[in-house]
Amino acid sequence: MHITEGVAPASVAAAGALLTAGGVAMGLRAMKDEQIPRAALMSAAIFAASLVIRLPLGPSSVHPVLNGLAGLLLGWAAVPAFLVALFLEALLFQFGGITTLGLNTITMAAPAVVCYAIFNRPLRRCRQKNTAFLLGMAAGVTALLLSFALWAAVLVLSGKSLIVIVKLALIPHLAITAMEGLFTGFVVSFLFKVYPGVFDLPLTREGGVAP
Amino acid sequence: MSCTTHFAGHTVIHRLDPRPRIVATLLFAVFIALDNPYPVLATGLGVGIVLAMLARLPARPLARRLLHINLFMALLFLTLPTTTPGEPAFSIFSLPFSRVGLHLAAMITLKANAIVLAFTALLGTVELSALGHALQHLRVPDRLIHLFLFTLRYLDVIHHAYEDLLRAMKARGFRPRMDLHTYRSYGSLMAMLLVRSLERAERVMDAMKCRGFKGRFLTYRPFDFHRRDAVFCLVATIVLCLCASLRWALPGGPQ
Amino acid sequence: MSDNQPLLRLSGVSFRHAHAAPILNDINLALHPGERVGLMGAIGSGKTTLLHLIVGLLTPHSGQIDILDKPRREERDFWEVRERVGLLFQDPDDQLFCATVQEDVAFGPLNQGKCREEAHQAVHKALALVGMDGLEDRITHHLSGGEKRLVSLATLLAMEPDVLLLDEPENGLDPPSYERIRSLLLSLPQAMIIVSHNAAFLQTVTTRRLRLVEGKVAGAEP
Amino acid sequence: MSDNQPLLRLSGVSFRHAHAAPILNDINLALHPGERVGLMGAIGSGKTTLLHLIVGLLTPHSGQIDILDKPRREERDFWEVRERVGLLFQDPDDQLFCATVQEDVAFGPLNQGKCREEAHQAVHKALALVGMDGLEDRITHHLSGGEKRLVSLATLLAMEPDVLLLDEPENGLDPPSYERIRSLLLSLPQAMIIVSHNAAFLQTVTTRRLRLVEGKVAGAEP
Repeated sequence: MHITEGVAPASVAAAGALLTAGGVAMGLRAMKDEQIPRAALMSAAIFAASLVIRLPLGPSSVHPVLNGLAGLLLGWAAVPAFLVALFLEALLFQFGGITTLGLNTITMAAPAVVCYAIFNRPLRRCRQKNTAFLLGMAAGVTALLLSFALWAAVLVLSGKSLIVIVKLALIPHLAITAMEGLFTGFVVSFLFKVYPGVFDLPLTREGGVAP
Repeated sequence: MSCTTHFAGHTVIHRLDPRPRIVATLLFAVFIALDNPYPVLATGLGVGIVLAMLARLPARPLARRLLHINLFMALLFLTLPTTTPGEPAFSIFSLPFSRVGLHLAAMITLKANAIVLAFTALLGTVELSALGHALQHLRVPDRLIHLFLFTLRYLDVIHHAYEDLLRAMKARGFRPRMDLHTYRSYGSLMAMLLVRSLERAERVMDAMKCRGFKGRFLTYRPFDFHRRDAVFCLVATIVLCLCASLRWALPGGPQ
Repeated sequence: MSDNQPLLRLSGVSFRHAHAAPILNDINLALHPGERVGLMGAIGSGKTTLLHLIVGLLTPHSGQIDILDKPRREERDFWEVRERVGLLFQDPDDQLFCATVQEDVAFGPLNQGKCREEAHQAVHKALALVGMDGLEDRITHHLSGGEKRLVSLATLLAMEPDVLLLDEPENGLDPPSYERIRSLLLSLPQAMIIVSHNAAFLQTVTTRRLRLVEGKVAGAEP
Repeated sequence: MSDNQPLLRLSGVSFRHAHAAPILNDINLALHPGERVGLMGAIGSGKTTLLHLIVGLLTPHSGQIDILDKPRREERDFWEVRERVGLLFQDPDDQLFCATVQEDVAFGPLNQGKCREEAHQAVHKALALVGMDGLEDRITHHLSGGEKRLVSLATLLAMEPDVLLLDEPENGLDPPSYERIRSLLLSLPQAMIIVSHNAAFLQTVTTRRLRLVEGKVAGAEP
């Protein structure tokens, strides 16, 4: 679901870069120096998982995207975290690209921040394991649907005829979204049981309370 | 095994200061991504190929990267000409392929390959932490750099932890299937590694405190700017200027 | 050696990592029912590698591995092996990855295709065997070092294996946990290969002892 | 005990995690210049906790900690302590958090307020001490286990501490690296507390040995 090098015209790519710069500034402001190791280790775990884990889906398998989870755990810091992860992906595997780095960051990180805004607070208030699972699932599904919408918007803005690519990707993407929801649900309900304080961490950033 | 290795080597490109390489790559990529007539794109592709040869990029990994990009491009060549309305260039099985669609697909393909080649040759050859520090010298915010360096430092550590746990799961008879048990197990694996990452983050923070960290990150790596770097800057400027003048001089370019 | 069929036999097995010196060089080894074989050797001598070869997590460079009367070569051959040969990892944190003890011990039986009810019974039985019954709902991650070791062992026993491969099962345990593991191992009917640095421990627990030196099995010790 | 002032002294120190049984209970301990004290005990007996209390990463529940002739209570008190007491962590991957050896070893000196030139010299000197000079530009995560341990030690030595606290410095090393660490520790002038499971190692390296049992220092061993 990356936007490949060369697809986006300069104006669209520039808009993406500007939006990303704003989001990154927000993310960096919400983070203190001593929170950097924690943000980096969490995003490294998420990034590594998205490379290593292959969820079986029909005859094939797919990697989880995990931007809903990243939003729940990192809040605004998800934006710089995704910028770093996507830059590394472009360098190491040529997924995405350098001119589309801003667009790809927005596509992944904006839904993460939205998930944080919607689901983090209910998750911290929730007392039931099954509710935690459902909230996690909702976050996973919401993030992937939003990402798809943004990705489609970028392609259509880049050239009206690219809508055919969007149409081709729609059905597989819905299947991936369902799986991502289940997977995120399981991860969140595990964390809820074992380490419930983990969902408070993005908040300590903004409040400036010591970790 | 490491998942964070760059294209190491000892070529002329590898020896250049990473800072001008970053600037040149960015300018080149942005320029190529603009609307350009074919001769400019062809020149750009040529520049990319020359850089890849100078950097002696290993054939197999480079081919894999280009294949990855060009599979998508092949999809564009199949879909765009058949769905974009316009004067047909030719038709296969009475399915018309429009000239406009072909033009669009060809433009994107040329742009992508030119940028990927230059990007891989100039930046894919920099050791990744050096790249981070070079970006720091280029005024990228310190916190973003430290986030990058920490992520890089622990990516392999976490990757190994994943592999160890996956191996232990396999040893207990785990075979991935499309069922809830599989998803739940992978979910546990992911969550367990998040918990362990958080605990490691605390220990890393402790280690930093023990070495006098008081809230401000101080790291530093110097770079040397040699005469060969000045030559590189000069050549890069000339190439970019030539491409730019070609773009504005040719019919079809912006007036 | 007894004349009954060995549970597992390694014949001329060698292993090396890519572009490195061989770690194991022409290993011959057989494990018979009822045997508890101790395996010693310096760090890096290939003890863990040997255990991983037996369950097919690594593939030998040459030689043959026969387990339960069949040669085992490919990944598929080892699917059956892994259900009947349990491997205890050195670090319980590598073995335990579920939220609760219950889920972790049930993981193996569920992989074996057991239904929830059967798995539940297997969990109960295995935890009772290691003396940890009643702790089903504890968070695995919060257990002490000794408890984690016992739960790891329970995750294997729940699969009702014929053979146990134990990688330093006594390492770092406090005296009560050490004693508990020791008497537990003596009471289990499975054939075992036990890797350890602790000669005194192996002396009391195993029926014979071997030492890995420079990639070879260097003769039995008393 | 000698009559000169101890470098550090713990008097009646107790520690427990919230809502848990005490890990350390009324600990009394002093370290004098030139001493190398070995500290043994099972997993979870509080050895690491003790080291973390000394550098102020944990705060004791009761009791007093005097280091370098001053009582130390608050975070700020420990800033000076951490510049003069170096703690080697169990896992070098926790300690080495920078990309290259050079940056990692320079991190401490830079925090001590040294300029780049001075820090550079400190790095050079520390790496030479552990026999790793010339490896300044190596990528940290490409180092072997033994090299990581040596570089970790160099990160401490670069700060020129008076005391070293070493948490299992020999654990998991292959025989050559083990020997290297052993002779290095014998050659260093600093007073040390060395935590280990390895009695033989402590026997050859330390001047006296203590054992933590049930939260108490259970008398010196020979």
